[in-house]
Amino acid sequence: MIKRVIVLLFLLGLGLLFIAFMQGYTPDSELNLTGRYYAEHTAQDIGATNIVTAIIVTYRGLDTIGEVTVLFLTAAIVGMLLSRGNRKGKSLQRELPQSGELLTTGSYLLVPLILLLGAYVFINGHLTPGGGFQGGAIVASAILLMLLTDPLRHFSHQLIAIVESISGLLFVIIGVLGLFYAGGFLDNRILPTGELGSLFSAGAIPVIYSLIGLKVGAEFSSMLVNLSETEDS
Amino acid sequence: MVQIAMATGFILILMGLYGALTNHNILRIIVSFSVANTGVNIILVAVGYMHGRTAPILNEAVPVAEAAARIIDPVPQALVLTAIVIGLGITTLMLAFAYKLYERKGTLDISKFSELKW
Amino acid sequence: MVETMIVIAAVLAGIAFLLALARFIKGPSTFDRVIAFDVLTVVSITFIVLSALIEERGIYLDIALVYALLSFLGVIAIARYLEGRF
Amino acid sequence: MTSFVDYLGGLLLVAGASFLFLGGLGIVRMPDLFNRIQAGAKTTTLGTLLILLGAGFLHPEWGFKLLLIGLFLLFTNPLSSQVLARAAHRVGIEKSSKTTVDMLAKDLAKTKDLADNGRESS
Amino acid sequence: MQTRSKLKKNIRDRAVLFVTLLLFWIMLNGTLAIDSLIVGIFVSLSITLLFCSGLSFFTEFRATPKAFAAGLFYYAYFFKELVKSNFKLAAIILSPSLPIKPGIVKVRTRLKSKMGRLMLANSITLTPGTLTVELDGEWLYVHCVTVDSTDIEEVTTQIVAGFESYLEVMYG
Amino acid sequence: MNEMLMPAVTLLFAVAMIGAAFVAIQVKQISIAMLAAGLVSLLASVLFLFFAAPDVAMTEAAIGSGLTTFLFFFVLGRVRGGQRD
Repeated sequence: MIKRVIVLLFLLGLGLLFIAFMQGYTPDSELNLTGRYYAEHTAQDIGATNIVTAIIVTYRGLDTIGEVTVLFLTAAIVGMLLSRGNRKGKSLQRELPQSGELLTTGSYLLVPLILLLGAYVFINGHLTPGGGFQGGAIVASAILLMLLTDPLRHFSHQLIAIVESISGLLFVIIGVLGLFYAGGFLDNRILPTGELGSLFSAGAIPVIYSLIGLKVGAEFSSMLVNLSETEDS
Repeated sequence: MVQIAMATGFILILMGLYGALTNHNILRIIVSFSVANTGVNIILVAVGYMHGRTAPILNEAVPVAEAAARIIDPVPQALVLTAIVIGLGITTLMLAFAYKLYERKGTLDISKFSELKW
Repeated sequence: MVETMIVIAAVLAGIAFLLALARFIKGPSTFDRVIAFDVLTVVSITFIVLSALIEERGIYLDIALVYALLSFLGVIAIARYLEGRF
Repeated sequence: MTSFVDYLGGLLLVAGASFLFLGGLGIVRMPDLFNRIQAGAKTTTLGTLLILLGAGFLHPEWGFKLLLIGLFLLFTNPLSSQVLARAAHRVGIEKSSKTTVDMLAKDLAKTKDLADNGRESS
Repeated sequence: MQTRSKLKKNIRDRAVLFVTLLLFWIMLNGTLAIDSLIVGIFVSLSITLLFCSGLSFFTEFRATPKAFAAGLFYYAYFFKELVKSNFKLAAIILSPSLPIKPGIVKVRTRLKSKMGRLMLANSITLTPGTLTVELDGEWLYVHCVTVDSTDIEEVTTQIVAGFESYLEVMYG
Repeated sequence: MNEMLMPAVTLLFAVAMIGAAFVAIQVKQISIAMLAAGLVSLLASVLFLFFAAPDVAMTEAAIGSGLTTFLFFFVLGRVRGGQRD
């Protein structure tokens, strides 16, 4: 009981702080300096129409490398934690109810479409909303649909690992190429900037974002597959 | 409009913290954390919003010349985008640890885990 | 005139949204809540399309696309769990 | 300047939204789970399709995307309802007292009996 | 001999899937520009090769003019049925006494191909008032809001026959 | 009239999110709490779209719709039967 009172008091204090913050807050009517710089220079310098993509891939490209690394570490830790259940031939002996014919057929119909949508999202990252992270999550959703249809389905861990590491390696190599042939690490102007608004524009951004998409999709997929292959306790 | 979203975000944070602090089940704590996480993201997006402006994507609707006067601040959006992806990774990690703990101890009640209490 | 019609459509969809929300909060069994969840996501697609109409930006439809293709995954996952398959 | 096509689009929007409203009403009023799936998850499909059509009339240049949204909706929505109904029937959720006949439960019981008998005799 | 025909069918399925994916890609992009077309061919090809058991809308479709005509008529019939049954259900929901008589009935289908059966079940589910609960061999279990009769043949003609006559021509 | 529409719809979604969050932390069965958490994240994605952030909205929709819900329910299914709620 005393604990609950302490929690409530703490939350009350936090709420008062929030209210004070909200009363003092006035929305900006103009872009601040950073935002104005990005808005005015992205189209000429980078050639991408989606400014958020330009920020994530080029202006703040190092942060993205860090983020992808954090995701990779997470996937690796999940795999390590649950690796006990991966002994071959022994996993999942219990009987599962059949998944109906309709769901099986429907998933065979929908999985290619979901993969196609994922590819569309990460290839068009510089023109439309979306990009590597979204596309990777959509690709992983396709894997999830397969898992939901047939939990005993075997996924090749090797294929996932190969896709993951090759795309990560290419990502870093492209970054280093930017160091030699353009302004700096992860500069996108190693390829021509192209015409604003067409698919082959914005230099290396579509390539880099596709690689990020493949990498993120492989990481999420490996998390899902590792989780679903654990033994029933 | 901004005020509505900010209030919602703050209320979600408070509710999530309340749930995380008062529950005993680890899974429920993780659920409360995910609610609070969403609240933080909403506040960050609401801070970047400006009335009467549109999304930071340039096409026929927003020509390059008037971009600075028509779009909203793109920096908070880039921050939130990475935050959401990392949030999923963290949730997965927490769930994996919860599963492992359950396998070891056979319970998910945190008041039963007494090794680290003094 | 068209604006008025959009407002009327938004009001009607909003009432549907509130009714489904009531079923979600009240719903006696978990299955009832899952149906309310399904209806809420479908009504959300309507709101996305309406907001694209109001802001006059076609790119917002990409989110509706993702919603239409992925929102059923959650329902299927829950149905699998309730069937006892995990 | 609103033309005839714009009026048609607006009317289609309102019609679709009224079907959505009916779906919401049905989900509250119907007595048991299967009927709620029928009323809630089905009328909303037509409602959303009509709204997409109306948006297509108002902005013809969005046509392809709207068509794709409708197509995906036509394939994912029945799938989820069907999986949900199947799971509900397997769990044996309570049906309303007005239910007249349930041939699936009868047939499931019959096949189960047959399997039990076969096991005993062999 | 048999393996060869199987291989032929397999290659045909893959080709159909590839063409369908390319069509969807063009619709998603909304342009016929050469660069997006090249990328689309590459993406569709890799999905087709990686995901072997994929199906598409036209996998078992018979490529005859008759089948295309049946497809058009099928969609016309389907939308007519959709609107009609929506109004029927709307009348039920809006009436204060809620005149329903629900039940699960059993109907028979003659369709053999996977896509045809999926389309049939989806059509039945999408028309309000009927909901496919289970598909088991040739039997479909359908939940109806108002059950008129419990005789299998009669219900079959009532619910299934309309869709089936078109789908049979399309998919066989 | 059109000026009032977007704030009204935002308010609608805000109320729905708070209601879902209330269900998430208050309800007895844990499965419903997880479902409500998934609903909060799906509604948040629409709210992001209203605040002119389509990139964020798409991320939240792609992640919140399938992956998070599946992970929660998967782990819940594996540990079910070992405890009270």
